[in-house]
Amino acid sequence: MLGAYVLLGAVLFVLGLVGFVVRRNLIIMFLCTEMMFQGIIINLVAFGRYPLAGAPSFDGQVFALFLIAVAASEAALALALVVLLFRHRRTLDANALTLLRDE
Amino acid sequence: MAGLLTIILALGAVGLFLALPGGQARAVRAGQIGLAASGVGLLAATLGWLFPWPGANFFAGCALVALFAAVRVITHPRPVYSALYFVLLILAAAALLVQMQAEFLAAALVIVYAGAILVTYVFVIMLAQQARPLVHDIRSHEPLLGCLAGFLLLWSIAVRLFAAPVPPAVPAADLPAAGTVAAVGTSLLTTYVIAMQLAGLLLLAALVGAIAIARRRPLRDPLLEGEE
Amino acid sequence: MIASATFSVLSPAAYATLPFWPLLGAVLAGVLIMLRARPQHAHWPVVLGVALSAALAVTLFVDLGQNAEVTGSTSVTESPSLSGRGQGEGESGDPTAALELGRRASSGFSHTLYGWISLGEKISLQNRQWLSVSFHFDGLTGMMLLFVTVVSLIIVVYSIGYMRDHHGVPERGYERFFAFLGLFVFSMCMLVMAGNFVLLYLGWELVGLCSYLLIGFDYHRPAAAAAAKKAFIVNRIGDFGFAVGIFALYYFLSGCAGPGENPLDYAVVFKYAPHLADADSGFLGMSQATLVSLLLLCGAVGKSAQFPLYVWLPDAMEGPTPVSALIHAATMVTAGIYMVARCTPIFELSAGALDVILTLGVIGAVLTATMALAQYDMKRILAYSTISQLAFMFVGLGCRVPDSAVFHVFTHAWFKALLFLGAGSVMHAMGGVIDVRRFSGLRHVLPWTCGTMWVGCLALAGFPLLAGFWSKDEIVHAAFERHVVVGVLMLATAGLTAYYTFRMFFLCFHGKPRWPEEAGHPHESPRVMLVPLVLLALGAVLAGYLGVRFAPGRDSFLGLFQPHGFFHSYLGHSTIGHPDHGHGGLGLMYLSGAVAVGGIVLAWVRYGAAPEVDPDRKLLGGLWNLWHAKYYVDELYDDLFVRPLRNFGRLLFATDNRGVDGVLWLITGVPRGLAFALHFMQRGVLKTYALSMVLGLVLLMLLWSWMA
Amino acid sequence: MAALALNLLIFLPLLAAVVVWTLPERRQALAPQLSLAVSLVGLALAALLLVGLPGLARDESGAALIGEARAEWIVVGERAAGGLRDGVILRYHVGLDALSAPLIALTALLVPLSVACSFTAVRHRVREYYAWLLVLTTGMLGVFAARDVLLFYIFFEFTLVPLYFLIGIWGGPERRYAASKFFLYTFAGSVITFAGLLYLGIRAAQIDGLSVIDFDLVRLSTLSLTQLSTTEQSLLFAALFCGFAIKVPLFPLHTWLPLAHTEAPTAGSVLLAAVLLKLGTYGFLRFSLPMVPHGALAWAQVMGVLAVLGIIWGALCCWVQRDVKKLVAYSSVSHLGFCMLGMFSLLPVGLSGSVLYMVNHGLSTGALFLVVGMIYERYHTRDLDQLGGLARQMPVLASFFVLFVLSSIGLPGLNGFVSEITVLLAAFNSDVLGPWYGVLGATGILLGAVYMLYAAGKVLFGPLKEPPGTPDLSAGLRRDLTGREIAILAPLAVLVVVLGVAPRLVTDPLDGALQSQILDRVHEARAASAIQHHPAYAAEVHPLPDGRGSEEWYTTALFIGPEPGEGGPP
Repeated sequence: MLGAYVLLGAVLFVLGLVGFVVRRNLIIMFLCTEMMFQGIIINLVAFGRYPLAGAPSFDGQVFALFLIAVAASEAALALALVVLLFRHRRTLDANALTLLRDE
Repeated sequence: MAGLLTIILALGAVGLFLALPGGQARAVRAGQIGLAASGVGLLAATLGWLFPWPGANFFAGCALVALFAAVRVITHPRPVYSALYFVLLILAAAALLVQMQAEFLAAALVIVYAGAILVTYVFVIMLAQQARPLVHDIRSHEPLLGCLAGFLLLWSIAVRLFAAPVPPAVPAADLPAAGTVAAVGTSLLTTYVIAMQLAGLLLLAALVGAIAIARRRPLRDPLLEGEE
Repeated sequence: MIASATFSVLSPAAYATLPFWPLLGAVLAGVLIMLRARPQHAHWPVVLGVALSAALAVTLFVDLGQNAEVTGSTSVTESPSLSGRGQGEGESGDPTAALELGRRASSGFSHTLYGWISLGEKISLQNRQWLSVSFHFDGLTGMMLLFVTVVSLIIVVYSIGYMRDHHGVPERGYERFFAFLGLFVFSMCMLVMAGNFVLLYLGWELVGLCSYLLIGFDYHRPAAAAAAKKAFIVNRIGDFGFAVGIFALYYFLSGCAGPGENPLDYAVVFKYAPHLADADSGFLGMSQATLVSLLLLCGAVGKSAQFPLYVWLPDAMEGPTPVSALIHAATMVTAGIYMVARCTPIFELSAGALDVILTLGVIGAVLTATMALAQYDMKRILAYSTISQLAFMFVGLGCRVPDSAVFHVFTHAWFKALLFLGAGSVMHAMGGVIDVRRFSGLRHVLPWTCGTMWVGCLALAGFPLLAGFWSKDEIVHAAFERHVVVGVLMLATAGLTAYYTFRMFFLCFHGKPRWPEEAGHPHESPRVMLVPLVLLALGAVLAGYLGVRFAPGRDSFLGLFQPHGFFHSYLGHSTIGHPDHGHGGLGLMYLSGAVAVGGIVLAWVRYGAAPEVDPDRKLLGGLWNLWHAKYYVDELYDDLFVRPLRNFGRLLFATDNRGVDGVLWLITGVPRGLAFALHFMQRGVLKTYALSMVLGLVLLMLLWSWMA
Repeated sequence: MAALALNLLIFLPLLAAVVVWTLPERRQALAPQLSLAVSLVGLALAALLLVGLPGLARDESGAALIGEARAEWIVVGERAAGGLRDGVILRYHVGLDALSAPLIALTALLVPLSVACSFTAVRHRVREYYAWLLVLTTGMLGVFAARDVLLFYIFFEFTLVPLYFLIGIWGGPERRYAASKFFLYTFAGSVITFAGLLYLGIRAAQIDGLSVIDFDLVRLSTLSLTQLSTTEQSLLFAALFCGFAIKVPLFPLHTWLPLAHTEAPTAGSVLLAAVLLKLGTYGFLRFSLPMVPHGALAWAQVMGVLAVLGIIWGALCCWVQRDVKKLVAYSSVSHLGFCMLGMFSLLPVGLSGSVLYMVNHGLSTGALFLVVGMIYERYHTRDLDQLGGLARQMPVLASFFVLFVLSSIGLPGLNGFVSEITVLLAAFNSDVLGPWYGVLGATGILLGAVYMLYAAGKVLFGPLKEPPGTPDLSAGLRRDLTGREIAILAPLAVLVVVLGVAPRLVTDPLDGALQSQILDRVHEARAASAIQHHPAYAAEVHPLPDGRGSEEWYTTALFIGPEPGEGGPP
C-alpha cells in the first residue's frame, strides 16, 4: 500500500521535474513545479497514513497543508513575476531570458 | 523484477521523449501508446506486488487518471490544455487522498488548487495568449537529456523501493478519530501553532509581494538599470 | 674640533648664522611672491641678507687670521700622540712630517648646531652617533667665504639693474630670481662651511639645485629647460661617485673611529686618514686612499666641469648672465677644487689619484681651450675658458700644490665674474644678442663696459701684474716641476687663452661700429650695473697681490715681487698645510708673461680690425670645424650612453609587460583554462541550470544506489 | 582614556562610513564635508596619542603601549577550571608602539588630504565613494595598531575590499581590469602569508607547551629560537614573503602596482602609495625579522638583490613612461627598493632609515600623486607628450611639483635625502649585504634625477602645450591651484622640509625599539648560528677569557669586531 502511493508520488515528482527541464514556457514550468508538489503531498499523506512504525497519525496531513500554503504563495509570486516579465519582454520563453550572460 | 521494472520505465521514458512537443505527429502517437503501455505495466507490477489489497482497484483507477493527466500536462503544446489537465490531476490526487482518510485535505486541495491557483494560472495564460502556437511551446529544451535524467532518477528510486523489505501485508489500523477535520484542526492549533502562524505570515508576504511586483509601473527595466 | 680657541670679534654661534641670512632673504622674497607684492623692491631682502653674510665673512676672515697663531700652538701641544701614531703606521718616519700632519688635521674650529641624522647605535656600545649640522672654520673656509660672499654681493647688486628692461621695469620672475640667488648663496656657504662630509654633500647638491633652477630660469625656452636638466643630471653622475666615496670613507674609517667620533666628520676623517694609505680596498687592488680619492674626485669632476663631465657647463650659459657669472664661473664650479683641496690629507696619500687629477686637468685644459678658439657666442667662449681655467686648477691639485689651485680659484673668481658681467652688459645693450659676428666697435657706445672688460681680459690672459698672472704662473711652475711635458702644455694653453680671449675682445669692441637691429639705440648700462663692474675690475687687478710678497731684490719678479705671500700662509692654517712649491721659476715668470703678451699680439694682428670673415676659419678649415663642433662630444655621449640606456629602459618596461606579466599569465592560465572548459555551463540560460541541477541529482541518486 | 582615543581613531571612520552611506540623496552634499570632519577628528586623535611617544621611547622594557585595549574576541575551546584548554584565542588587541606610531601618524595625516582632494574630482556616486574611503581608513589604521597577529591579518585583508571598489568604480578606463588584478595579486600572496602565520602560531603553542593557541604579537616575536629549526624559519620567511613582497611591491612582483595606481582615483593612488604599500614593509619589519630571524638572515641577500634590482628596474622603467602617473607609480617600485635594502642591511642605521623612508615616501609620493591628480582634473590627460610649459600657467602648482620632485629624488635638506643616505650607508656597511649593494643602490639616486626631471621638464617647462578644450574649469577650479588645493599640499610641503632638517623627530623614538625588538633578535639568531657552525672561528676572533661564550659577547665579537683600543687602530 505504502509502496504504491510512494511510487505514484515519485512518478509524479519525476514527471514534474522532466517537464520543468524540458518545457520552455514559463507558465508550464511553474505548473510542473506544482505537479512536483502533488507528488510530495501524496507521499506525505501516505507516510502519515501508513507509517513504517507506530500508529497512523495526522502529521502527514498537517505537513501537506503547510505545503499547500507554500505552493499557493509560490504560485502567487511566480505568476506576478511572469506577468511582469511578459510585460517587459513580450515573451514567456525561458531561453530568451539571458541577461546574466556575460560574454 | 528489476529487469522488468527497467524495461517498463525505459518504455515510459522513450514514450515520453516521443510525446514531448516538437516531434513528428506519428511519433507523438507512438509515444502516447508507449506511455500508456508502460503506465499499465507499472501499475500491474505494483498491484501484483501488493496483491491482497482491498482498495487496489480504486487506487489503480485514480493512479491511471493521475498519470495520464500528468503526462498530458507536460506534453500538450497549448498551455490552456496543460492547465486543464492539471485540474484533472488534482482531482485524481484528491480522490487518492480520500482513500487515505484525508477528506479535509482532499477538499482543501480541490478548493485551493483547482479553485484558486489554477484559475489564476488560466488567467495568466489567457493574458499571454498568442494567436498561433509559439516556438517555445512546440519546441522542447534538451528532451533527450531530460527524459534520460528522469528515467535514471525514477529507476534508482523504484529499484530501491522494490528491493525494500515488504511491509506488513495486513492493512494498518484506521486512523483513530473519525472526524479528520477536527483532528487536523486540533493538531494545527496545538502542536503546529507556530508553524501555522508562520504559514499565515508567508501567505501575507506573498500577497503583498505579488501585488508589489505586478503593479503597473512606468516601463523601467530594473535589471537594466544597474548598467550605465 | 678638539681645539677650543675662541674667536676674538664675534662668537662662533654668530659666525654660524652666516649662511642663514641669505636664506632668510630668499624666504622673504618668496613670501613677497606669495603676497603678489609689486616686485619693484623684491631684491632688498636678498641684497641685505647677502650683504650681512658678506660682512660676517670679512669679519671672520680677519678673525681667523688673528687666531692663526693660537691655533698653531694648541695643535702643537696636542701633536705628540698624533705624531706617535703617524710613525706607528709607517706612513712617514719623519717626525716633523707627522707633526705637520697632526697640525693640519686639527687646524681650525668646529661649531655644532644640532644633531641632524641619527646613525643608530653601535651595537652594544651604547654609543649613539650623530651626523651633525656642524660648521668648520679654518683658513680655507675663511678664504672661500670671503670671495664667495663678496663676489655674490656684487653680482646680486648688478642683477638689480640687469633683470630690468630699459625703462627700469623688472622682468617677469624678478622676485623668483632673487630668491634663487639668496638660496644659492646660502647653499654655497653651507658647502664651504660644512664640518662633515654629509653636510658638504648637502651644500654640494643644493648649489646644483640652484644651478638647475637658475639655468632654467626662462623655463619656457626649451633650450634653457634642457640645459638645466642636463646640468643637474651630469652633476648627479659625479655626485653618484661622490656619494659612494662618502660611503666608502665611512666603511673604511668606522672601524678606526673611537667612541663619540663620527667617521664622517672632517676632524675624524683627517685624523685617521693615514690608515687609508696602505690598506687594501679590495677593489682592483687599489689602496683605500686611492679608491676614496677617485670616488670623491668623480664629484669634483662633475661639479667643476672637468673632462669628461664638462659638457653641461657651456649649455648652462642659457641662464641669465649674472647666474653664469656667479654660479658657472666664479663660485659654484670651484666647489670641486675646494673639495679636493679640503681633502688634501686623503688625496696626497695616493699618487695614483693625483696623477689622474693631473691627467684630467691637462686634457681638459687643452681640449676646451681649442674649442674656445672656434666659438662665436661670447658667453660660450667665456664658458670654455672657465673650463680651461678650472682644468688649470686641477693641474695645480695634481701637482700637489693645492694652495696655488685655491689661489687661482680666488683670482679667477674676480676676473671671470667681471668678464661675464661685462658680457651681460653687452647683451643688455644689444637687446639679447650675444653672437660676436653680429656686432663690433662697441667701445664707442659702451666705454665703461669696454674698459672693464679690457681689464678682465688682460687678467684672464695672464698679463703680468694682473691677478690671473700670479696664480696661473704658480700652477705653470708646479707643472714644470712635475714634468716638462705638462709644463709645456700648460704654457701653450695659457698662450691659447690669451689668444682666444682677445679674439673675442677685438671682435666685440674694435672695428667699425655696427650692431643688430634688436639693439635699437644701444647705450651704456645703468650705474647699478657699472659700479659692480668697476669693483670687480679693481679685484681683477688687485686680488693677485694677496698671494705675493713685496720683496725688492734681484731674484724677484721685476725686482719687486716674490710668489707665495699672505694668501698661502693664511691657507696654511687649514687642511692644506704648506705644500712644497720648489724653488726658482723667476725665468718662467718672464716666459709666461711673454707668452701672454704674444697671444694678445697675435690676436691683435688677426682680429684687431674685427674682420667680418673669420681668418682662423679660412686658415684651419677642417680642424676649425672640429673645434667648432666641440669634437662632437655631446653627440658621442648621446649615442654612447643616453640612448642605449633609454632603450634598455624600454626593454625593461616591455619585459614588465610581456615577460613578468607573461609568466603570471601562464600561472593564471590554469584557472582560466578550467573556466574556459566549463564556461558552457554558465551561459545565463535558465534551462541549462535546471538541467544541470537535475543531472546532479541523478548523479547523486545513482551514486547512492551504487553504494548501497 | 588613550585606549578610548585609539579605538575611536580606528572605528570612528567606519561609523561615519555607515552614516555617509545612508545619507538621503538630497543631503549628499554633506558626504564630503562629513568625511573631512571625521578624518580631521582622526588626525587630532592621532596627534593626541602621539604626545605620549617620547615617554614610550624612554621606556626600557619596550613593552609599554599607548592606548592599549585588549579583549578576547573569538574563543574556541573547552573552558575548564584553570582557564581555557585545547583551544584557539583570537584577541582584539590594539596599541601604539614606537614602530607603528609613525605610520599611524602618516595615515591619519593623509586621509584628510585625500578626502579633500576628491571634492571636485569625484562627481558620481558621491556617498558611496566617501564611505569606502572611510572604510579604508579603518582598515589602514587597524593594521598598524593591531597587536594580535590574526587581527593584523584581518585588517590587512580588510583594506583590499574598499580599495577594490575605489579603483573598480571611480577609476580610469581600465579600472575593472586593474581592480581585479590588484585584488587577485595581493590576495593570492597574502593567503600564503596567512598559512605561514597560522603555522607559526601553532608551533609557538607547541614550543611553549601551551594547549591554547593564541597569536599575541609579542609572544610570537619573542619565541625561543632554538626550537624552531632554520629550515622551518626559512620556509616561514618564504611564506610571509609571498604576501608582504607583493604588497611592497618587491621586484619582480610589482606589475600590479603601475596599473592599479594609474587607474585608481587620486585619493586611491595617494593612499595606496603612501600607506598601503607600507603594509608590506611594515609586515617585513614587524613579522619576518623578529619572528623568523634565521629565515631573515638566510634570505637577506636575496632580499638585497631583489631590492637593488627593483631600484634600477623601476627607475629605468620610469624613464620611458608617457603617462606621468604611471611614472610616479614606477618610482614607487624604485623607492620601496631602497626601503627594503635598508631593512635587510640589518644595521640600526638601516632599519631606522628604512622606517624613515616609509614615512618620507608616503609624504613625497603621496604629494606627487596629489599634484598629478590636480593636473589631470584640469587637463583630463596625463600624457607627457600632450602637456608642457604649465609652469607659466600654474606657478603655484609648479612650485609644489618641483619641491616634491626634489624630495623624491633625495635632494639634501628635504626629507628624501636623509632616508636615502642612511639606507645606502647601511647597505654599504652591512656585513650581510656589503659595498656592492650600496653602490648599485646608489645608482638609484642618479636614475631618480634622470626620470623625475624628465617628467617635471616635460610637464612644467618648455613652451605651453595644452590639449584642446582645456583646462576644464567646470568644477569650480581655477587655472592655478585653488585655496583648497594649496591647503592640501601645504602641510605636505612643510613636512617635507621639516623632516629633511630634523629627521630625528621620527627616528629618535624609533631607535630604541628597533634595537630591542628587532635587531637584538636578529643578532641573537646570528650569534647562535655562528656558534653552531663555527665555534672555532668565534673563539679565534676574540680569545679573551672573560665573558667568553655568553651570547652578548659573541654578538660584540661578531658585529663590531674588536673593541677600539685592543686590536685595531684606536
